[in-house]
Amino acid sequence: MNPFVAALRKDLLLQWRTRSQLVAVFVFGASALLLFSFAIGPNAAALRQFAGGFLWLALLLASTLALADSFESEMAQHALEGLLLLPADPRALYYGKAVANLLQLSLLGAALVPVMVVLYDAGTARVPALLGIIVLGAAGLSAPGTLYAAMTAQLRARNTLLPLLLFPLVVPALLGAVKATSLLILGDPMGQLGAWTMLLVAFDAIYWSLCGLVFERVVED
Amino acid sequence: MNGAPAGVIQGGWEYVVAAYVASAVILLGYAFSVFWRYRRARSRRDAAV
Amino acid sequence: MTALAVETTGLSRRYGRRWALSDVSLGVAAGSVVMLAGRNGSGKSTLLRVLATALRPDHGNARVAGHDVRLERDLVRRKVALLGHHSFHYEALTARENLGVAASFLGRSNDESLLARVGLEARADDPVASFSAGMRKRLALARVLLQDAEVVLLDEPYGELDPPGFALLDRVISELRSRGATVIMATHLVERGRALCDRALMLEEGRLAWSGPAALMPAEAPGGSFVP
Amino acid sequence: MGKGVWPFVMAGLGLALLAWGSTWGLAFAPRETYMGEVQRIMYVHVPTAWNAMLVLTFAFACALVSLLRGGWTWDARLEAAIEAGVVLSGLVCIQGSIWARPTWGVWWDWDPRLTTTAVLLFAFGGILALRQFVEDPVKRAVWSAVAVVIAYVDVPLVYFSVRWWNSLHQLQSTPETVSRAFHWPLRINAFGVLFLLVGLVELRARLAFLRREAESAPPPPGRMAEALGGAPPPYGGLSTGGER
Repeated sequence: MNPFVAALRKDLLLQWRTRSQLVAVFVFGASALLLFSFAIGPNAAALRQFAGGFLWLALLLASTLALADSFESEMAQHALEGLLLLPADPRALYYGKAVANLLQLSLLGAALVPVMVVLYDAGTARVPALLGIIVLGAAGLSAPGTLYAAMTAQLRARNTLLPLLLFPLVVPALLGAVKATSLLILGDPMGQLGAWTMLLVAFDAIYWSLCGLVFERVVED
Repeated sequence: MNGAPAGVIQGGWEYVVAAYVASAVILLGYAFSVFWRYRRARSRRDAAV
Repeated sequence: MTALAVETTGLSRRYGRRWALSDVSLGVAAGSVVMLAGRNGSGKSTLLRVLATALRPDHGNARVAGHDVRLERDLVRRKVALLGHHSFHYEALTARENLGVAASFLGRSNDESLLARVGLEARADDPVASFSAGMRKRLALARVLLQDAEVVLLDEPYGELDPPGFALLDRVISELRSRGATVIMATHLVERGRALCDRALMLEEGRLAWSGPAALMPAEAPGGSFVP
Repeated sequence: MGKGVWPFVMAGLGLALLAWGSTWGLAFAPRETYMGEVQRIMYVHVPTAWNAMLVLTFAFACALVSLLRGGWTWDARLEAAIEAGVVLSGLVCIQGSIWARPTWGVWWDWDPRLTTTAVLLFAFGGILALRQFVEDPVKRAVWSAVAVVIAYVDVPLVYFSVRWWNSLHQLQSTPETVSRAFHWPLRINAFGVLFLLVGLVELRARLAFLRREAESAPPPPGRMAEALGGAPPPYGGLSTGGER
């Protein structure tokens, strides 16, 4: 079997088995959205204006939990090390995990959209475009996030260090995703959606290739 | 006003002083911290040898 | 001809400021079964993990199955199997799935008979999280057998096993021997080691303290209890 | 000594240049027509910003060499460059917000250059924290080098994303220094910060190297070898089951 397919199958199986954790992470994201709405108060226009930003903040916070979880099972009995010793190609292991995390975060993002629509009155007619932006943004979180989670999972201070390293790095992806989402919700009179999508695509292309290249150095002793 | 053209910033010396003091404190503080740590590591190494 | 399956020169490894392994030079003939003795913390696990390429050596080098552990890591890995303190399993997956994951990376079909061999067929579809320590050890053993390696490194394989497990492991080791595999086994069971193994190595504070025929192995290292 | 003192000389020279350039900028340079006195902040702000970017670029170079070639020298330089980069970009942010207050009436204007510096401050501060938590020196070197490469590649993306993002609200141009009279204090201070930086980074790298030396010293002679009176240990180089 192609090692990438083997890795992806393994990670999807793991995520399916731990799906209750994903539900918990979703509840975390949804409650973050609820709490953010209190920061604005019952002002329909303001709520709509900030909906995109809060959606991505909720997803970002939830993603650190999901990313850390995805390496919990690898570290408990040193399963990742066991695979490397077989030997399994570390690049295949990285891309398998990153794609599985991308799917999980996309799912999480898509599930948070209805919560956002209800709480912030922020619907959009362009649902496929919104889902596309969510996938691109989730890809931007999952590529460096998977790498850094592999690093911090080996440390004592993992819960602090993962967001510390990840948050500044994903600023461009976050800006792109927030802007694109807001344009979809509020309308795009100046046709800027394309530029922000391109920024997301560029960020994803750079980090999906770079992180795969260096993953081996991070997981080998 | 003293007849200066609109949009010109008047005064502001307190900000200038603040910026220079902050720069001096941080640069000198960092310089001393590096000197001090280097000296200590050197003397510790010399003591060990 | 006595080819060496494992050969180390000046092998050293540190954890922080402590040397877990210092300047270990040894050779193990291909096809031999070797006992690795020594107290807790004497460096047995570290040595096995370095030989399995799970840890890099800080000084010195080792060749395993003819390949350099630093420079030809993947070639070493194809020929070595490690039964370590960590069982390398995913807690959330079943025994069968765990073996299947390993098989898929090895490019082999999942050998279902292995689970029966280690006595886990009745619990094959239970998640490993529900397994006892002894059952985990059996599953780890099945994984080692799946790898079908030339050099098999066993780190306290008898730990946590029940008497039938002991018998199973004895059988497995003699089968590995008849297959021509090299086995290095770290264990505290001196009598069993003397009976099963050809040679013995003893580590003391990360250094090689004694080596010779397993039957003649002393219970303590020669300088065993010296205190300066 | 000889070879060992140049960083001290360099740092001292840098401080002297900074004193000279700042005195010029504060007391003798003409007042800028529109910015007024506040423009004098530029004489220290711009050189700091240039050098912050320079030292982070140096960190990126060290990270690449450290990853490709290994060796403690480059890891020591990497550690020095990250720390100096964090200090300088922190200073840039402080100066920037002091500048923003009288100029735009707010402590923080989302100027792309300043915001990029702030993002870098957090990114490299995180890497500095990462180094504190990794005990194995080899892992520490590799991981922080990887993190530096990844963070540095982000710089143009952050810059352009903030620029596009900000351009919707307002187009704020940072005033350029025009006349020649403004150039000299700027240049002198730029070299002042540069010299100080070179001296400090070299000292900090030596400090890191001293620590690494303590961490990766060879093992002390074993107790057993001492117990045997320093004679060649009888157990050394033994073969088991094979002839060598």
